[in-house]
Amino acid sequence: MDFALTDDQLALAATVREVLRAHCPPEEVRHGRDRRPAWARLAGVGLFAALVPEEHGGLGLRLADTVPALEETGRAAMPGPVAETVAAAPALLAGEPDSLGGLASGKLPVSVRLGEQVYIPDADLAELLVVESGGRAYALPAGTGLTHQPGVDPVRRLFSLAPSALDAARPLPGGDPRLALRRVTVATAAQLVGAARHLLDTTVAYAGTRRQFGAPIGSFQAVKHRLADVAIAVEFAAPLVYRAALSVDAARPTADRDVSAAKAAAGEAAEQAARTALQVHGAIGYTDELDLRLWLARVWSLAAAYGGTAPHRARLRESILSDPGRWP
Amino acid sequence: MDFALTDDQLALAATVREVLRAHCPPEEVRHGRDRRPAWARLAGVGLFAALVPEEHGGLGLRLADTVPALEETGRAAMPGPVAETVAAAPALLAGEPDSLGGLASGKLPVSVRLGEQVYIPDADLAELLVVESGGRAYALPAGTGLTHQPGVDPVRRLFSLAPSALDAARPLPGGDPRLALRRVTVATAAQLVGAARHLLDTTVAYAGTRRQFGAPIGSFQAVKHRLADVAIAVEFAAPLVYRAALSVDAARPTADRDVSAAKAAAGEAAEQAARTALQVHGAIGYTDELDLRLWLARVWSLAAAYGGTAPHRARLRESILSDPGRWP
Amino acid sequence: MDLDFTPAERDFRAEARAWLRENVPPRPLPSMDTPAGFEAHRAWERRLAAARLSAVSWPEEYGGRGASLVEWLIFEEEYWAAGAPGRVSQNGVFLLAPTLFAFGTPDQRARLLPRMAAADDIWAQAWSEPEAGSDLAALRSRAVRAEGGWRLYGHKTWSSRAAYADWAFGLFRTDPAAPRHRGLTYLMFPLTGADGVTVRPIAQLGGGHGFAEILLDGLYVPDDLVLGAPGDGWRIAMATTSSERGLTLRSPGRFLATADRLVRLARHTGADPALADEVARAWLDAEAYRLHTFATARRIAAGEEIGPAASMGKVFWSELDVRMHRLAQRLLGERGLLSGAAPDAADGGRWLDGFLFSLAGPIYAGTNEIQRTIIAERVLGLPR
Amino acid sequence: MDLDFTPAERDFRAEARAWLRENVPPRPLPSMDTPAGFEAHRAWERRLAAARLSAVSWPEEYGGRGASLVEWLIFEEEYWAAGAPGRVSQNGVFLLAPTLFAFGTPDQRARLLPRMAAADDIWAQAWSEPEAGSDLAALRSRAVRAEGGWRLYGHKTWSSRAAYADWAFGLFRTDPAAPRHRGLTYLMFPLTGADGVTVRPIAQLGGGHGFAEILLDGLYVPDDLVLGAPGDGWRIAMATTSSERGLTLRSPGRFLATADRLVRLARHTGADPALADEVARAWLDAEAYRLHTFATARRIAAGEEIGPAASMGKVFWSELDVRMHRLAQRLLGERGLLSGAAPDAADGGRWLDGFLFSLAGPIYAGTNEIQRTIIAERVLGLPR
Repeated sequence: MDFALTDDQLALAATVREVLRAHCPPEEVRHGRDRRPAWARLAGVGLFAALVPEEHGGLGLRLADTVPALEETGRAAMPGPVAETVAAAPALLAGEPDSLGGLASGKLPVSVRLGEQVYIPDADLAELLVVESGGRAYALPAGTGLTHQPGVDPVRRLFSLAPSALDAARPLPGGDPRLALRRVTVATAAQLVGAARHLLDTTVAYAGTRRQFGAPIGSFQAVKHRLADVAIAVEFAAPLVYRAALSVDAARPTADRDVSAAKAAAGEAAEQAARTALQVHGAIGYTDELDLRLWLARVWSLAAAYGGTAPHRARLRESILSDPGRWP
Repeated sequence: MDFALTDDQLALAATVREVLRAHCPPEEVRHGRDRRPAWARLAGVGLFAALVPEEHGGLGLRLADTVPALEETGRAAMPGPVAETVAAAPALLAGEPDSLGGLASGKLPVSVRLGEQVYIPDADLAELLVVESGGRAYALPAGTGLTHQPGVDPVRRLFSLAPSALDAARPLPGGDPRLALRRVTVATAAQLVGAARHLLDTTVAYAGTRRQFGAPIGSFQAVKHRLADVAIAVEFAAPLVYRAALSVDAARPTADRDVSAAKAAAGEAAEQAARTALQVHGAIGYTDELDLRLWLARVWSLAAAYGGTAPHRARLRESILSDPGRWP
Repeated sequence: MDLDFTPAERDFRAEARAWLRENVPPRPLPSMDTPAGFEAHRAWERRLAAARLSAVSWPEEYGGRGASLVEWLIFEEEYWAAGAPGRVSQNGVFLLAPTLFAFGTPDQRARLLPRMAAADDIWAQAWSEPEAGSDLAALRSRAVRAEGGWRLYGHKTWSSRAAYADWAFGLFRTDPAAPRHRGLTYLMFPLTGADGVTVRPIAQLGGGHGFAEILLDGLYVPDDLVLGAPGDGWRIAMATTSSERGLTLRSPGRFLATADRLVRLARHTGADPALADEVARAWLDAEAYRLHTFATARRIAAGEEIGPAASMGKVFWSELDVRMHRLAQRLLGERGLLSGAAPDAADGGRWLDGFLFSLAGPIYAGTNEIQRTIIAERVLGLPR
Repeated sequence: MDLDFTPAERDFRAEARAWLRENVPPRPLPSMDTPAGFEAHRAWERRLAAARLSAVSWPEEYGGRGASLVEWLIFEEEYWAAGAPGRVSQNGVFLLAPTLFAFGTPDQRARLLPRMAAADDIWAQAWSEPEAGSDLAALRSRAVRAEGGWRLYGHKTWSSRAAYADWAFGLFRTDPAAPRHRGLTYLMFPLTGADGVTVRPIAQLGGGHGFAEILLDGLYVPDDLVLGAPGDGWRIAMATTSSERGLTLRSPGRFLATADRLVRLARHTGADPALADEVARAWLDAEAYRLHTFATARRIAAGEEIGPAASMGKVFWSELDVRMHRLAQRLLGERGLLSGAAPDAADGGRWLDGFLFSLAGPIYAGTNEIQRTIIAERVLGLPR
């Protein structure tokens, strides 16, 4: 048993991180002249090709291989339907060789509506929408029947879809919406872990310099202990996310449970990081003066996506109390 | 609306506190040569007569009038079936003039088994047991059919009762087991508040003198904030207990809900006080060297009595979600 | 001791309830942190004032109706239960006014309070500075002596309501040689129509401008806008901030109303039992806060000082408010994150606005970390 | 990277499971904090040792079987899942032994380790003193130079297992002039059969004597019982306490077994959904701790130092353990507070014993307050 990241996984993540640091800095997320910053460059390093089979121009990797890289996209609060395109789309478009090629090249950003999901995120930044209906996947050209539903996150926008839009939808016979939902949920959990890490780092840095009562606020025990608790929450959420990816890849019987565990734990850790970040920053954390609010909004947005903490916890409760089988 | 304690209530409490300070110090609770210390003296100041009607030699007070005094019995971790004798017995023995006289004089310590209660507390220190069966009250002489069930609290002992013991029981036609259960539950909640106050005071005192790393541990922010949280929890549990007493006295429609709120809130505040007390004291809190463990055990014991936090919370949930009527 | 309100109190409740039922706008007003919303809220305050309901606890001569503390709590319960708008006049009515009653001159009260009650003047607070958030003693803004008054210099920030308000109040250093807590003076000053003052709204999470920066560059303020004696500002401000933490700012009514809305939401959405448990707990906590506040009101009426114990209330209500709004988010899922502008918004976006607003509760008026330290040192007596 | 264990690891698990199934006593042993229970636990350790299972990760020459860290974790999972007795040898095997491997002489290892593995010597730790709980640098006990060794003087307390153990280890001040952290020497000493040492058991909550005081009044200890160099004790002890916080003491197996028992209890008692939610969460936290530990084991095997990050594990497992036992109390109601001596006791009183034991977790091996400060300063880099 060997539960640790491989050099390849870490190398992909490091590359993604470098690209994002250079091409998706907070100013870019915030002002967004290019509303999909760094997209093409990440295609260049293979992020969008990761889960596409090799015969269709992809890398043929597993979801678990992309978890550290997805964390980085969360750390950068990268705009656009990243989790959807990297994790969900290859399973939905499995029967569409042309689309798979587009995916792998980064030219086909995809967003989705799967399972009990109501709103489509980043539909404005996608070229193709895939919608589940009655257990099957359907493709829709982007832009038809969408209504923007403005909310807390100004970057990751949500859209509702008119029921009539489905009339023009094209069935995707090779698509597997169930696998896609599992994968995109894990990918979102990984982004939450990344966003939480960013919030922790930023808040630690701020607490080290901001002075009140004659000392940096980070020297006060109350601030220290609260940040330590965030570090602990993130530290013990991350392995659940990684484990969920392995379970989904291996189609283990516990996969759904493990996905719910990952999403709930990552969402809670990230919400704790957000709450603490705002409390430590004080009033300035609310304002346009800092970028903090972009990450706060992203955390709230992702924590509610693909099932918020409450429904995942309810599922976990049922699953564990009826059959607490350990893995492996 | 005038939601504050009267001078009479405070005077009774102050008298009870003085008696307990003089005649029921921790050494007495601990070593217990007299296993019911201060009992006769508290009878002298009218504690056991409080809820007995005036025509039977009592004071004819309401439960709410005794709440501050009952808090004091909790603060002192006073041994014996105090809540049972003060609060439950007058309602159970309402049809027994002789017994009421005995109650008022303090010569008839009573313990009870009501509602879903399984064990009889302090049966060894009672002269009479009253047991509910099929909604009716029955009297039993103390000592028959009892089995000691040793547990965490060495002073407040629990006993099970052999079913056959009920054969010799005498019905109490004028008894009201439902009112008795409401009252004894509120009385227990009041004792929990008192025990929590004692734990807070003791721990504050210890933290002010115990030194580590060159300073009193009470000067560290982590210790300060934790104790502040205990103070807050107790401060906001106490009014719920008082309100429950008023509701029971007035037989308000919300009485059951208010009783559950009082018991759950007082139990949680006291458990938080206990946990914090032990953490701040460190290993010494565990040991015979201090009296702390008597209060810890009492808090755990009372928090589980007459319905622990979980069943009361479940009742509250149902009651509030089905009809959140405010009072008054 | 009684469970019931007096007949007079019941009558007052009935009157308030009836008036609010008739007058509360059927749809929420636009946010008071926008220019149009600010004026809509001012118009609402004027309507309240016309019914002598804008400052019920003030003496009649200043526009109030001399209500008792308990009556004021009753009014607040009815006000929030009716879904009435947030109080744009809050900084003036609940923060400055108690200080004017305690430290102002008869002339100041006569000039300032009626206009405040009538919403002719809306006040902003100007406590914080960039280098002095919770640490008020680190203030740097100065008031320099001038003919018959003072000239103000410096930079205030996080001034709530300042983006659109008429007046502000705050502390200024008048004796640079005095130690941190000394040499501060409590001054009131205009935000509009004068030279030497610039207001810059601060854009915030969720949109709107609930805060502003105030840049002062020689604004002239006559002596009759000094509150109390020059150099005595710290003591006076502490009295204000303790009323801010205490009873006046955060009456239970608002939290009771939120708790009731939360229970309705939970019933409506068919809450998961684990969430329902937390909802019930929050509802009861609002109830506990209410009972505690009534007891406190009684003690204040009997002449007791509440003092640092008020910090317990601040921590309790502010964390309860966050908890209730977080529960609403959990009950609502993604819909709970939609703003009022979204067609699908839950309750017109109020749950989201309330969530964002609640997060400020543990920060302002002395962070909850500071409150816990106050409780530990000044209520419990732990060593500094 | 793989979800599966290697065939060798699976074989080892199967062997351990089979042996435990055959050998674990069907009823719980009496408490190791009583004289009879202590000897019953020693007898159990001897049985483990005979199967070379008392210290699986040690080299074979000392009584182990050279198991990898992952195999050790597997053994621990099986051990606790089988309901096997608590390890009375824990202070020696998991605290002293790693220090002996790192700092001991070959002679010390050869003399001490095999007897430790065989449970011929059972060790107590002697870290704390009345004035030095978490603050080890405040130690006052002294070791005074004598012919070929040292004489020990002072008062140790909270020595776990010392009531009945054979040996103890701790720090003694050998250079009174040196500053707090310097001048301390790591010494091992006998608790029985020698002059100048008195052991006084400490009665504790729940009965039994898990701790003792050790009074030292001139006990002679030869030089070959000094671990490392004289004066180097602080550094050596820190290495031990970091292993105490880290992987060696708190393998996930114990928490996994508790979590599984808790889930069975919740199913059996038909848990309220709000409690069931917390039970599921605790079960998953135990799982998270397990996964995290496997990842850590892998990093240690690859030669990485874990360092202060171990403090995160300490806080996590100790609070999880309290939480799980508290949940069990809530599920059981009054029955959960009955001791093993009560006819109605739940699970022979194990839930109560475990609850009381769990409350010590956030205290010993450096309180969780200290751990959080370590995390903040040494992992996150916040200012001291």
